[in-house]
Amino acid sequence: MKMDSQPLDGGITLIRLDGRLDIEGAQTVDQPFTYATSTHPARIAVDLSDVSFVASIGIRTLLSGARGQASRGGKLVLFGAQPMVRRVLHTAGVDQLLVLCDDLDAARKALTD
Amino acid sequence: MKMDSQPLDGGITLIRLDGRLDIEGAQTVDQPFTYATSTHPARIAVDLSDVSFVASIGIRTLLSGARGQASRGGKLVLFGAQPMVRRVLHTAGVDQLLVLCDDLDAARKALTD
Amino acid sequence: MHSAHARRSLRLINDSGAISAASAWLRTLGESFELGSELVFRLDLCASELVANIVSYAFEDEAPHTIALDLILEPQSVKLVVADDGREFDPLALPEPVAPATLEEAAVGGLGVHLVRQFADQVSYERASGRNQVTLAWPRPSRPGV
Amino acid sequence: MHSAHARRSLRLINDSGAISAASAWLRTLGESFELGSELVFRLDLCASELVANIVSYAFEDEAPHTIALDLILEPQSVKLVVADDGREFDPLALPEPVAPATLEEAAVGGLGVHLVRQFADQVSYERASGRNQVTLAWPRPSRPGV
Ligand SMILES: Nc1ncnc2c1ncn2[C@@H]1O[C@H](COP(=O)(O)OP(=O)(O)O)[C@@H](O)[C@H]1O
Ligand SMILES: Nc1ncnc2c1ncn2[C@@H]1O[C@H](COP(=O)(O)OP(=O)(O)O)[C@@H](O)[C@H]1O
Repeated sequence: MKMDSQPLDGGITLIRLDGRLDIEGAQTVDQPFTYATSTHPARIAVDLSDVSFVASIGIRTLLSGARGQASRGGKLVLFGAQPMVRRVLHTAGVDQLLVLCDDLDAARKALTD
Repeated sequence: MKMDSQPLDGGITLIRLDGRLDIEGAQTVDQPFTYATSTHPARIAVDLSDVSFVASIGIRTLLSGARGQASRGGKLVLFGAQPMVRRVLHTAGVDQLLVLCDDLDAARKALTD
Repeated sequence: MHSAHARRSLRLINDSGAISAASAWLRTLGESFELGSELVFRLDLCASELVANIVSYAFEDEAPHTIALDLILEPQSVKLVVADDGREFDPLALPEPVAPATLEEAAVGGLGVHLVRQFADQVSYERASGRNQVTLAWPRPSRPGV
Repeated sequence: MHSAHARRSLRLINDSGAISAASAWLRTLGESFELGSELVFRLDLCASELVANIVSYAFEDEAPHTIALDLILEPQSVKLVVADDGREFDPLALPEPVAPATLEEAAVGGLGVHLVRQFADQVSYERASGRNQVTLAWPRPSRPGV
């Protein structure tokens, strides 16, 4: 699991996750993801297009980042999930709690609305 | 592990192996490989370029095919091994027993010499 | 190349490495038997959740226990049997999780078993001789998937 | 992203599924810790041979036994420790195999241990408390490999 983060124009932060959000991946990324999402108010778009797998432990990682950001007064949205990952997020009800966008454009819109 | 076999001009048979020659791969391919290499006299070039891993059990598969063919009066050569696979074959002394070629052209030559 | 019938088994001790190992083992088998990426995802997800739960919840003692995984391939079906000798636990008896209304309430748990029930085509549970045995089944993809 | 120090462990029961599982587990860890394809190949090969030998030769009874794998990552080194409680067997004590002169003589065995000794940078063996413990070590690739 890899993660990187970069500022985009419009005050948006792009976080890209790459790999498997399984127990190993969640352990790897938990700390940097929490740091990147929860330390200051921001508008964050999380790119899931290179995430090939997610289990409940990985959902926890995503939700806790979103919760951390919400508590700072900002917003976090997800985009680009592969079909099976999307299905897991849907089955877990994540799409009721977070905005899931198709692509970065949609994520930008959701963040600036 | 996948295997396919096709006739080339010059009376040469090309056998392509694809995957990992580990315990699972060797079990999968043992029967068809023995059949393809050991039932009738032939000149056989085995393409290893898509073999990403080989363990001792896989070497056994390769050697028993070559032995079977030799006992029929034909010949079997290997070609295209990836660097680490080549190193295993070398360490195991396979290059003392079989011709290891870089590519199909060299394999053809070795078979028609 | 593989025959239509096959059975592969793995016995793991209940420590945290078991989760990654079960997953990696199934992905490798899925590839060699060409089960296709969707079914491999489902096997991987269900095994990961079940093994994680066994490691976390099934045992009170610190002694090593065996988790047994059997992948059974038949012409029309793929089955995964996960067994352990921990406390009795029927994943089918667990109530559906209540969908959290807000982010704050979310992730209170209950997601793992829910995912297993949703991503397996059939789930059955048996308790016999002090062992839990969960059997998951899917139709076998008729041709190599992507 | 991963810290320079890490330890991952896996406990397998000695049946034939253990070989593929050990291999798949190491490849997955190799990828997440970005150990590079060459070192992953070496880990995979050595573990496959050692676990296959333990499954084949270490035990006379039919009872289940545990094979322990520990992958230990340090800033400068990668170690793999393989342990079992089977009969005493020191792979370092085995004579080098005699290179077969002809195809007919080939494959009489002795290849597995030879490959382990050649593809590990360092090999050490210890017998303690009724357990075999083989430790393999390599330098840690300084930057992500391919
Ligand atoms: N194998 C098991 N043995 C005993 N209890 C279990 C087992 N698996 C799950 N449980 C119980 O079911 C609950 C729900 O599990 P799960 O859906 O995986 O969510 P979570 O692990 O997040 O709580 C667990 O909290 C635990 O109490
Ligand atoms: N873990 C072990 N316990 C007992 N004997 C072993 C063990 N590993 C290897 N051996 C012995 O060493 C021999 C050489 O092993 P190996 O080099 O793997 O080649 P092969 O398995 O083809 O014989 C084996 O035939 C066996 O007699």
